[in-house]
Amino acid sequence: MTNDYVLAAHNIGYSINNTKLFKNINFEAKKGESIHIKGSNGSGKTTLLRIIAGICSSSNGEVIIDEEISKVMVGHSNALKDYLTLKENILMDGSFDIKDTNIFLESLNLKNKLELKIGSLSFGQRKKASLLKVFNNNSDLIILDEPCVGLDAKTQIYLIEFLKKELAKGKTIVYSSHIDMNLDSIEVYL
Amino acid sequence: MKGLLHIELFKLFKKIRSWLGPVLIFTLIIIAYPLTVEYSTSELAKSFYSILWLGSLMTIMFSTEDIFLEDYLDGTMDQYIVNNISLPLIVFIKIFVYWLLIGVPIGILSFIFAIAFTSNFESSLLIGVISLVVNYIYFAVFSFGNSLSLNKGSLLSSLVCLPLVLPILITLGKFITALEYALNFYSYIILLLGVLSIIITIIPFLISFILKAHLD
Amino acid sequence: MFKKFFHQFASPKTFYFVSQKIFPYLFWLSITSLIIGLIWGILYAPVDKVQGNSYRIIYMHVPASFAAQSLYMMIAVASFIFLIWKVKLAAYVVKSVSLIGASVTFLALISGSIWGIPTWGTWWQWDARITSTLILFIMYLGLISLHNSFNNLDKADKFISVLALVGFINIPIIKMSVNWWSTLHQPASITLSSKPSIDLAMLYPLMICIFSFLGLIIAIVLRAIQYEILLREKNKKWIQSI
Amino acid sequence: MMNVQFESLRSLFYMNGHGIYVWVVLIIFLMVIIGLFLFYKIKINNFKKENNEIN
Repeated sequence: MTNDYVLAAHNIGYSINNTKLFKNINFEAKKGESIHIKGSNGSGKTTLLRIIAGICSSSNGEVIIDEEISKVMVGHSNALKDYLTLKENILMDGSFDIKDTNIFLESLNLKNKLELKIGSLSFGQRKKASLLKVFNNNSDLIILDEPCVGLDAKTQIYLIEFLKKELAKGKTIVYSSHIDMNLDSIEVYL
Repeated sequence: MKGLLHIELFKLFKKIRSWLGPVLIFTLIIIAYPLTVEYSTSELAKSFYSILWLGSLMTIMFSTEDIFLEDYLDGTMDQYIVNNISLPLIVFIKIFVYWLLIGVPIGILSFIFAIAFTSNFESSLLIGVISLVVNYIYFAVFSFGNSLSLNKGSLLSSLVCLPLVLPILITLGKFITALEYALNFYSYIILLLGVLSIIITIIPFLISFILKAHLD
Repeated sequence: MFKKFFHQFASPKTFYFVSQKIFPYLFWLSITSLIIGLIWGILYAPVDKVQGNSYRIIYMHVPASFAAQSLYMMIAVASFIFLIWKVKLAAYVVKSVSLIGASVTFLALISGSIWGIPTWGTWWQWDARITSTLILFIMYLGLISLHNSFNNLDKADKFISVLALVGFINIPIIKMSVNWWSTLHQPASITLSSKPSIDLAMLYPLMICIFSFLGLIIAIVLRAIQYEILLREKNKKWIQSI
Repeated sequence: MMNVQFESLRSLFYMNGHGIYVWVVLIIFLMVIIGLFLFYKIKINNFKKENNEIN
C-alpha cells in the first residue's frame, strides 16, 4: 500500500489539567488538498494547528507528516521584531531574497514601508508582513491560523487567489478561519 | 550556524538598551562603591572583589531576563521549530551572543577597574580573564532560571538560581584569597574552566527541554 | 518492564486506597514512639557536660534536619521517575513533598538557631551546616513557587522535576564548597560534628526520635499525596464516588 | 540509670536556665507537626464535602 498522504491525523486528543479540550480528531490530506478547521472560540483550533506544525505534542493519537516535507506557518503571533525595520525583518528570515519579494511587497502596498520599524506599522500591515513568509516560500505544507484577521477586502481576495494557485501547484494547506475562503476544503469540526 | 549567529548578534545589537544598559549599570555599581566607604585605598581594595563579583552577578541576572521571553512571546520560537532549527543550537548561540555583547565588556571593565583599585597589572589581567569565564557561567545559569520562569518575572528565577551560583561565588572567594596571599591559585582557575566546559555542553539541552515544555 | 510495573502499581487509584489503609498504622505507631522518644530524651537522658540541658533540643533538631534531607532525596528520586517513565504519581509526590519539606527544613533552621543562643551566644552562625540547610530551604521555596506560578499543571510538573534534579546534583557540590569555604574562618566554638562522642543513653532516644519523626512525616506525605490525587483527578469516576 | 533527671517540676521547667529554649523548640516542633497534619486533613475533608455536594 503506498501512502500518498502528505498529512494524516489519527485519533488526536489534547487535554489540559486532565480536562479534555478535544478528542478523536481524524483527517487526512493529499497533495493539492486543503483542510479547514472549524470550531467555536476556545475549542482548540490554534492548539490543533500547533500540534500539526509540531510545536505542541498531542495528549493522545499522532500526526503523521512526511519528514522531508517543509512547513511554513503563520499564527496569531507574527514573529516580527518591533525594533527592526521591515526590510531587516525580511532579511532575517534568510530563506529568500529581497528581490524575489518585490512583487508581493508591491501588491500588498508595503514597498514604501521597507525602511520603517515594525513598531510603527498598523496591525493589518504587520499581518501582511507576516504573511510574506507564505507568499515567498517553497514549502509543501502551509499552516495558517486565522490568516484573514485584520486584512482589508482587497488583500483577502489576493491571499485567497494566491492560495488557490498554490493548491493547483500541488501544495497542502491547513487553516482555520471564520471567513469562508472558498477553497473547497475538507472540513474538520472541533 | 554562521547565519544564525549573525542573526542573533544583529538582533541583540539593535536592542541597544538590552546590552548597553547592563554594562552601564555594572559601571555605575563599581563607581558608586568607593563613595559608600570612607576613603582609604587599602580599605577599598579589600572588598573591591566582592563588589566586583556581586555587581556582575546582579547585572547579568537582570540582563538575561528577556533572553528567551521575547522570542517566546512574538512567536519566533514557534518558527524555529516549524523550520526544524535545532533548539539547543539556538540556545547556545543566544547565550554566546549575550556573553559577547554584555559579558565581554564587563570582563574588560573588571580588568580596568581592578587596575584602578589594586594598581597591580598582572593580577588585574588575571581578574579580567576570570571575569570572562565566570560571566559565561552566570549567563548560562541565569538563562536556565529565566527559561524556567519564562513569563513569570525575575523573582522566581533569582530564587531558583541563587543555590546554583553559590558554589561559584565560594570558589571565587577562595581564588581571591589565594591570589592575595600568593598561594597556588591555578587549581581554582582549572576548577572554573571545568565547570565552564560542563555548563557549555549541558545547559543548552536542559534549556531547550524546558522551552519545548513551555510551548506545549 | 519498569514502565509496566509503575503503571500497574503506581496508578493513582491503587495508591490512594493502599495509602488509605497504611496511613493509620504508620501514623499512630510513629506518633507513640515519637512521644516515647521525646519523653525519654527530655526527662530521662543524662545532662550533657559541656552544653547543659540545652542539648535536649537535639531530640527535635536532628530528626528535623535528617527528615529535611531525606525528603529532598525522595523528591529527586520521584522527579527522576517522572522524567524518565512519565509516571504521573511521581509528579504528585514531587509537588506534595516540596511543601512538607520546606516546613521541616524551616523547623530544622529555627530549632538550630534557638539552640545557638545558649551554646554559641548568637542565634546565627555562618557555619557550613547552617548555611547549607538555609540553601536547602531556599531550594524548597524555589520548587514551591515554581509549581504555584503555572496554571497548566502538566507544564509545572515538568519544570519542578527538572529543577529538583538539577538541585539534587547541586546539593553535594554546595555541601562540599560550603565546608571548604567555612574552613577559612575560625571554627565555631562548639559544633555538632566536633562534639565528644555521644553517650549511649543519649543516643537511643535520639535514634527513636529520628526514625519515628521520619515515619510521622512520611504518614503526612501520604496524606498530602492523597490530597494531590483528589485535586488533580477530580473528573475521574472513582473519585466522584468517594 | 533510667532516672528522671529533674528533682522537681520547677527544675524541669527551668533546666538551669536552658528550659526556655528547650520548651520553645518543643512547642514549635509540635506545632509544625500538628499544623501539617491538620492542614491536609481539613483540605481533604473540604474536598470531599464539595465533591458530595456536586454529585
